[in-house]
This record gives sequence, C-alpha cells and structure tokens, in this order.
Amino acid sequence: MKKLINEPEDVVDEMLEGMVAAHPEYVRRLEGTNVLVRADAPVEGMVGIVSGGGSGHEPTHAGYLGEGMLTGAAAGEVFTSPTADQLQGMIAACEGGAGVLCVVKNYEGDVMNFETAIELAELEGETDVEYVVVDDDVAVEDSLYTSGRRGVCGTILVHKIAGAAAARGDDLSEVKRLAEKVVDGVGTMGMALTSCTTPEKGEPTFDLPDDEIELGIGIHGEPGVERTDVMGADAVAEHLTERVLEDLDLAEGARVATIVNGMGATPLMELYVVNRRVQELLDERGFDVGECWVGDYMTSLDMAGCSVTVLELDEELEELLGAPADTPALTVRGD
Amino acid sequence: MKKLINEPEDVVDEMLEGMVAAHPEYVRRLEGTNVLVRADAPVEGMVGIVSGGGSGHEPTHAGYLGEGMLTGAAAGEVFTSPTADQLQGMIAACEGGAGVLCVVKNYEGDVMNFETAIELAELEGETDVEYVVVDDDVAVEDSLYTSGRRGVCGTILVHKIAGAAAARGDDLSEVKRLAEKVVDGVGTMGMALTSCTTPEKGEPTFDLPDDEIELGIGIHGEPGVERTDVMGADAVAEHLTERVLEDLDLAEGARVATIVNGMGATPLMELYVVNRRVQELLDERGFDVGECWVGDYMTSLDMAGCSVTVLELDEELEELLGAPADTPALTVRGD
Amino acid sequence: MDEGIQREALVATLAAIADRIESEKDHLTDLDSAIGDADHGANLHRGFQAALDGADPDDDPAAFVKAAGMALLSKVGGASGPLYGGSLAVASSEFEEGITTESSVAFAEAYLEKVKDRGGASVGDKTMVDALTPAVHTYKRAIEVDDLDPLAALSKAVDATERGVRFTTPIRASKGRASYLGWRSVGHPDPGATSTLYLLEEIHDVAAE
Amino acid sequence: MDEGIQREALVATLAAIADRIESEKDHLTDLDSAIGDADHGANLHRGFQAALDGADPDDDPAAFVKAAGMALLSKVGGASGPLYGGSLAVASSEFEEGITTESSVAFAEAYLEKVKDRGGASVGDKTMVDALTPAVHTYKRAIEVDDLDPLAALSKAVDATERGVRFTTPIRASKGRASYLGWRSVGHPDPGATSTLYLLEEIHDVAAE
Ligand SMILES: Nc1ncnc2c1ncn2[C@@H]1O[C@H](COP(=O)(O)OP(=O)(O)O)[C@@H](O)[C@H]1O
Ligand SMILES: Nc1ncnc2c1ncn2[C@@H]1O[C@H](COP(=O)(O)OP(=O)(O)O)[C@@H](O)[C@H]1O
Ligand SMILES: [Mg+2]
Ligand SMILES: [Mg+2]
Ligand SMILES: [Mg+2]
Ligand SMILES: [Mg+2]
Repeated sequence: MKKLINEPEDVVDEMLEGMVAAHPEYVRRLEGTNVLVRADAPVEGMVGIVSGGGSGHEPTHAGYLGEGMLTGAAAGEVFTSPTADQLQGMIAACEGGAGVLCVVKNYEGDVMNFETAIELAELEGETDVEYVVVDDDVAVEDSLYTSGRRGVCGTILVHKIAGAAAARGDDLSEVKRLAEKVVDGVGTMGMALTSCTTPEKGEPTFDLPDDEIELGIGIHGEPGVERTDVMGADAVAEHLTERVLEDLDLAEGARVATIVNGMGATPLMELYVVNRRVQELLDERGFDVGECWVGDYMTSLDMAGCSVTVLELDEELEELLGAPADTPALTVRGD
Repeated sequence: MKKLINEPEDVVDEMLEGMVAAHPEYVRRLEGTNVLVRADAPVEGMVGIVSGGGSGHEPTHAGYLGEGMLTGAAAGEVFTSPTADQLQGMIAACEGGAGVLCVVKNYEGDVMNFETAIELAELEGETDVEYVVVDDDVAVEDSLYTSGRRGVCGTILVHKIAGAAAARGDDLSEVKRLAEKVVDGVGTMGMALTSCTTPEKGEPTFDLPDDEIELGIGIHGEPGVERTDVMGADAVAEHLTERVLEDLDLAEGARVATIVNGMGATPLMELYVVNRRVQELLDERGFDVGECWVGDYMTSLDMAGCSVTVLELDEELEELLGAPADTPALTVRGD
Repeated sequence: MDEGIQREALVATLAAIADRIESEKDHLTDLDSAIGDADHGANLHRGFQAALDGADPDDDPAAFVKAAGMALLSKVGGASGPLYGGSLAVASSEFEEGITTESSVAFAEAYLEKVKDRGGASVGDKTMVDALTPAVHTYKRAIEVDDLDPLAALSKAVDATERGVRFTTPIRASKGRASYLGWRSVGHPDPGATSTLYLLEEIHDVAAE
Repeated sequence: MDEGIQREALVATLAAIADRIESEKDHLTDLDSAIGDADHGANLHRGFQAALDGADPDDDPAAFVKAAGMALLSKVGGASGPLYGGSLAVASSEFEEGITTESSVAFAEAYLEKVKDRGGASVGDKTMVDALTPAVHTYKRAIEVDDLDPLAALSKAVDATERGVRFTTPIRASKGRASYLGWRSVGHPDPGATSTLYLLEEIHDVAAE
C-alpha cells in the first residue's frame, strides 16, 4: 500500500488541520476535538444542522460546512463513528438558540453514539435536539434480519435540503419534516471495482479478482451483497438505476434529482460515462431530471467504483436543492 | 484492468454525452465533433476563451465551461491532442465579435495542432485569434535539450483569470496580457504513487514497485524525472513545494495562491494531509496565501499522486481569481 | 477480598486486557475485514490503551470501572464503543458497595442488559450478545445453583463464551455491519463476540493468579 | 508508369500501411509507454484506418496523397498528427504533374522539410526526423548521383531508415515527450522513428510487387 500519509494514526488529525488551513473562511476546529464547525458557528437564531461519522468519506462531512448546508461535522477515526462526547460537544457548539438537527447515517455505531450524545446534551439542559436517520442504501434489505438499510450518498441531499431550510429561517420541526421527506424519497445503490485500503490495515479490506466486481457495496469497504463478473459501464448503470427505481416505485413522469457518485479512485471520465446511460434510462422511463450531480460526494477512501442516487422531487424540495450554498465542496449560486 | 467504460474507443464520445446530459444548462456539443462550448456561445462582444487537449484530465477541460471561465473546450482522444480541424471549429463557434484567446498547454502535439487550427481559421477570415502557451511544470528543465516545460495544473489558473477578465469586458490584448502574467508567475511540481492505465492499452503505462514513487511526473502517464523510495506525505509536500518555490524565486512576503491537486485516484483525505504541510511551509517562509484550492483539478486518469501549484498574486490577479465563476467543476460566488 | 488487593487486581486485569487486545489487534481486524469494515482491532486497542493510561489505582472499584467505561466511550467510537464503554459505565454502579461474589453476578447481568438495550440485538443475531449471554447465564448458575466459588464459575463462563463465539460462525448476521452481507455472513465468527471472549479469558487468568 | 497503374499502386500502398500499422499497433504503443504517453500505436491506427476508409481510387495522385494527409490531420491528433498528416498534405503538391522519379525525390524532400519546420526538431533530437533524414538523403543520392532506379533507391533508403531508428536508441531526447525524461530517455528507440520505418518498408514492398 502506498498512501500520501505520515503515520496512520495521525491521518484524521492531519487531514483536519489541512482542511482548516485550506478553508479558514469556512471552518474552524473545536479545540482538542475532531469536530469542525462553520467559522461563524453558532449562527444566532438558526437551527444548527450537524452530522458526522467515520472518516474516509471526504468531502463528507466537513466539506459541506458552510452557508446553506452543515453547521457542524464530527470526524471519527477512519470508518469508525465519532465518540459520543465529541458529538455532544459539537451539538453544544452549534446551538444558536433555535435547536439542533443531527443528520445520522444508519449504522449502529453512528446511531448509538448520537443517541448517547443527545442523552448527554439533555443532561446539560440542551433539550431542543432532534435527529433523523438516513437509510438510503437499497442494496440492503430492510428486514428483521438486517440492522436496517445503510446511510450512504443520499445523506448529502439531506444536508443540502435541511441546510437550506435552516438558512431561510425554518424552525426545528419544519427542518426535521423536510429532512425526513428527503429520507423517505431517496434511494442509492453502489458498486465497486476494487476494495479500499484503510491506513491502519494497509491491505485491501477484501480481495476482488481482476474479472469480478461487487454490487451493493457500502461505503466502508464492507463486501457487497453480490459478486459478479465484470460488466461494462452501461450494464452497471442499468443495474444500479433499476434497483433504485424498483425500490422507490415513483409515479409516472415524476421529477427527480440524481447523483452519480465516485467512490474515491474513480476517474471523473468514467463517472460521466456512467451518467450518460443513467440519464438515457431515466429519460426512456419518462422521468424528468431536475438536478443532476456527477462527482465524488461520498467516498470510500481509495475504492474504485460508483453509486447511483435518485431522489423524488416536489416543488419545495427542488427549491431547497437549488437554493444557495457556499461550502468547500459544494457551491450553488442559486440565482 | 477494470474500468467503468464500455468499448475503449467510445470512451471520449460517451463521456461527452454524459457531460452534456449532466449539465445542459452549462454546455452543448458542436455536432459531429468532440468540442463542447458554453450553452450560450458565442457570447456577443466577449472575448472567447478556448482550450483543449487530450482527454483523461477531467474535469479539465470541459468542466470549466461557463460564466467566468472557458467558452470552448476541445477533447482529444485520451492523452492525445485534439485535431486541428476540430480546434478550428471551436474557435469559430466561440467568436463573439471580440476575438478568441486559445489557452494551450505546452506539448508539441497541442501547440502544433493549435497553430494549424489558427492558420486554418485565418484562411476563413478569422483574424482575431491569439494564443498563450502554459508551461508551468518545474520538473522539466526548460533548455535546448527539452521541448520546453509541460503545461499542467497551473493551466486552470489561466482559465480562471483569463475567463474573469473576458467576462468583465476586457479586450483581447488585455485578456492575453493577463493570461501571460499568470503563465509567468505560476509553477507546478507533481508526483505519482502509481501509474495510470489508459483505456486503449489496458495496462499501467509504467511499472512502479510498491516501495517506490515517481517525482516530476506529468499528467500523461509519462514516467517522471526521478524515481525514489516511498516518502511520507510531509516529505512529499516539502519536496514538491521547495522545487516550485526555488523555480519561482518569489519576493519575501509575497502573496500567493496554491493548488494541491489530485491525480485522479487520490482520496481527498490524503490531499488535505499534503495541504497541511504545504501551508505550514509557506507560512514558515513568510508567504501570504490568498487562495488555497485542494481537490482534483487536472487529473491523469486513475493515477494516484498529487501536484503542488503556486501562483504569485498581485492585486489584479487576486481580484480576477476571486471573481464569480459558474461552471460544472468550479463555482465561485464572488461576493 | 480486602480493598487494597481488589484495587490491584482491577489494575492488573485492565493491563492484561489492554495487552491481550494489543496482541490480538490484527486478528480482530482481520475478522472484521471478512464481514465488517476492518476496524474492530484498532478501535478496541485505542480504547483500552486510553483506559489504561487514564486509570487511577486509587479509585474505588465502581469509580475505576466507570472511568474505564467512559474512556472506552470517548475513544473507541463505532458500534463497540457505546456497547463496551457505555455498558461498563452503567454496570459499574453494582460495585458501589465493593466487589463481592453477589455484586459480581449483578454486574454481569447489568452489563448484558445494557448491551442488549443499547444495541437491540438478541441471541442468534451474530453479535457479542451471543458470547455474553452464555457467559453471564453460566456464571450466575454456577454461583447461585452450583455454589461454586467465583474462580471456578469464571472458568465455566469462559468455556461457555467460547461456545458462544463458535456458535456465531455458522449463522447469518441480523445485526451489525455483518447483517448487510446477508447469507454471505455465514461461515465467519463475529469480531465482537471474539473480543468478548478475550476479555473474559484475561479476567479469569488474572483472578487465577 | 501509366496513370491507372499508379492509382492502383497508391491504393495498395495505403492499404498495406494501414495493415502494417494495425499489426504493429501494440508494439508502437509499448515503445511510446517507455518514453512517452502510450498512444502512438492507437493514434496512427485510427488515422490510417480513416485515410483508407476515405480514399477515393479515382483521385489523381496529388489529390489522393493530400486526402490521406488531411485524414491523418483530422484523426490522429497528438504530435504525430500534424507531422505525418500536415507534411503529407503539403508535400502532395509535388505530385501534381504525376508521380515520376524526379517528383518522388521532390516529394521526399518537401515532406522532410515540413516535418522539420512544423516540429522544430533537428537530427539527433531523437524523433522521426532521425529516421527520415537518412531515408531522404539516401534516396536522393541513389537516384541523382548513383542513377539507380526508384525501387533500388527505395531499398537503400529503407536500410538507411533502419539505421536511423537504431541511432535513436542510445541518444537522449531533446524534442517530444521523451525529452521530459532527460537522461532516462537513453536506451529506448523513438516510436515515431519506428513507425516511419514501417511506412517506408511498406512503400518499398508494394513497389517491389
Ligand atoms: N446492534 C448490536 N448489538 C450488539 N452488538 C453489536 C451490534 N452491532 C455491532 N455489534 C458488535 O460490534 C462488533 C463490531 O464492532 P466495531 O467493528 O468496533 O464497530 P463498527 O461495526 O461500527 O465498525 C460486531 O462484531 C458485533 O459483535
Ligand atoms: N517536435 C517534434 N519533431 C519531430 N517529431 C516529433 C516531435 N515531437 C514528437 N515527435 C514524434 O512524434 C512521436 C510521438 O507521436 P505520438 O505519440 O502520436 O504523439 P504524442 O507525443 O503527442 O503523444 C515521437 O516518437 C516523435 O517521433
Ligand atoms: Mg467501524
Ligand atoms: Mg499523446
Ligand atoms: Mg468494524
Ligand atoms: Mg504519444
């Protein structure tokens, strides 16, 4: 394994330093923690939108700190949920008098640590803390036999829409309602050409022969739900999109937003090749694409592969998705 | 080799289709060519800013089409300069009555094809066409014994600044003067952890053992100028930054812009780790960093590695760098 | 047991666990690579190292165990952080009157209860609960029904835990990251169950000295 | 040579070149991987295929060669596109009065001139110029000084070209992408010189038939 790092155990700390050095006008670090918050946090009178999770998904989460998106972002160790005490510190730092909404990806670690943090926050008198759990990964059945669907790239859309709602002055219950609407209407399916390699382990998390790919992969180097022979980009695009559409079961002619997301080591060229077929397919099915994002939004270290996300839009969601945002990783001019 | 493509010979065409499908409000394709132009090109009364080169460097070039940056972008085959006839078509389509500036990266193929295109354009009566040649790669000596320094990531800064000057209404000679000022004041040095693999060849362009890296790599999978043992991120950051600073020979306390650029398969996490040390170093040397970009701006397919770019700023350059831009790959709100 | 000796035993146990986790770190991570995300070894290592570094030998038993739990809670992260750390912190209150045979049973039960509560897993979901449940049930029966002394009871509990770990291999996961794999999770032991066994082995071995 | 036969010969030559480039495509790309960017084979293959597809057997020689050059110019890209294509297109005018022994010498000289002009390379820079220069010089001398017939002259030119290609191996590149490698370019033959040899070999072989 070759990586541009120093010591594996310093990677999260040094990455955060590098982010603050790059974007001092957007972010600052809560001293002694791995939490970054907006440079101007807490924002007086605005609902704070906070998120967090394991590192290794950059630009998620801290890349989305700024006007119109996140107020706080906690970075855990690589692929490991942040600890409850740090989450609690983040919540306190983002409380501007209108409450805080936590956007949690559905992993037991994330949920348990956020729940513990909220309990701790309540003990300190912070009572206006709500959370939503994003579980957009359609690869995983939501049944008694799983811990529910995973939260993956659809989370970015929750950040965007909840962030825009908070920015225009919506109150906590309204922001939460909108965030939940996104959670309800979004689906994602991913695939990998290669495994990723965590700095700690230094070897690929799973072995994938040169003629096989993994379908239904998550964002933590977990093996996928199915291994198949290599397919072309069109076949991959079809498989992923079909699975998401099946799950969402949209009305005819529905208006949607899409993300073709790279896993970290996928050339943008390839993402556009995939997007070509995704858009063709949506068009064939008569769906109307309002927003179309292509790039690295929710990555998995150096994994090669992609995911396809579809969100059902209505007027209020589309307005918020197109509203201004100014963050290191996503800027929307919104005019 | 596993890639998200269909047939290797279709990859450029399908990528361009995928880009147009993603960003119809920004770009359109000149029929029958691999040229994309701004959706509203030619822009009446504005100097057209066009560029182009081999594909495989995405988001370069077409990702920078839009307000405040490029008017036209020609895509060659992977790592192969576009042909002269396509370049000529692009120049014609971007001529809005105020002339056209071609931003050419210094490769013999690019320069010869652009020169041929300009000759062809002049034959058609288009006489207001100028070009600048970007050669920011400090790894390559500029001597009688090389074909000059290569054009690499610094090119993005030329696009940004020339594009902003054109957008505010500067005339062709003024836009060219500013572009040349950037060319004079910018330096870049890159390195690779791995080779890249072109779709056509399907195998890494060069072999790089697990314990070695290449310094002074270009963006075409050309072997670098030196091979050394693996180094940590800090050592890499120091080596690249020192080499650039040596070359630029800036005045004490100079104000600069920096880019820590990923080669395509480098996790953003690692780029921030590198940026941490780059900024520390510039700070130690007493330089004042006005703009700091971290991300994938000029890539080399699926190569893992990075480059460091430094541009000397003065008031007019800094103003143009911070001016509004609205493109698929780079948005600056500019307020 | 006199208080001074109890305190020494607690420090020794924590040190033994931290040591054991260090030497099993790569193995635990390998297990987590197969059906999880390859961090269980690193997570626990970071946590127990911090717990050991922060341990105050002058604490009374309840405070000592609670401090260890809080250290895990703030250093481990992931799913195992709140499970190991939070449960230790809560169950530690059973030691407020000191460590006795009875309070050790109460502690074990409270710990299991909190793990199940926080994580929502039951036996058969292929988690640490599958290792903990036979451990706690066997310990309680050995003491309360068979009248064994704590060390003998612990020894039986370790055997029972081992069977619990082995039981996790042939079943499909319904909780934790491994559940995403569906049927592909069958055939691999659960990392958290395995680390639970290591903890119990160390507790037993220190007690035996 | 009568005009019909000349036309047939031109078509046959273009076909033979396109064929040869196809079978050497991977080899040329390998050469370009070592000191360039791994596309020379694909570039030329794309270009000559297009030239062949677009060839009109009814064209007169000048038009035929010019069309081939324009096809290369608009399909090859890279450095070799303007060099091969542009130079062919320009030099084709020497055939306006038909292909004769004299016009073939003039064509060869004009072609070399344009390559040097467009690319700015001289002998010893480790480019196709190193293959072309001995080829053209030898051809001209064989015809004008030694009074050999064109086929015998061509045969000598092929030998000379081969020596030119071999000459590129031990020298350091000063032009083209290979120049970025500095001393590391020593020890590898130049791809464009090599493809130039293939072209000349095919021209010779078709002429010999
Ligand atoms: N809901 C749960 N209930 C009980 N134990 C669980 C639960 N989820 C996960 N675990 C345990 O946690 C272990 C994984 O811990 P770890 O790898 O540190 O965290 P993460 O899964 O967040 O990466 C699993 O092997 C399992 O024993
Ligand atoms: N300035 C030049 N003058 C003459 N020949 C050149 C020059 N630059 C490159 N070449 C030739 O072009 C060849 C490379 O062609 P090709 O790989 O198709 O283009 P590119 O270098 O743009 O990828 C080199 O091997 C060399 O023979
Ligand atoms: Mg984890
Ligand atoms: Mg090339
Ligand atoms: Mg884990
Ligand atoms: Mg080449």
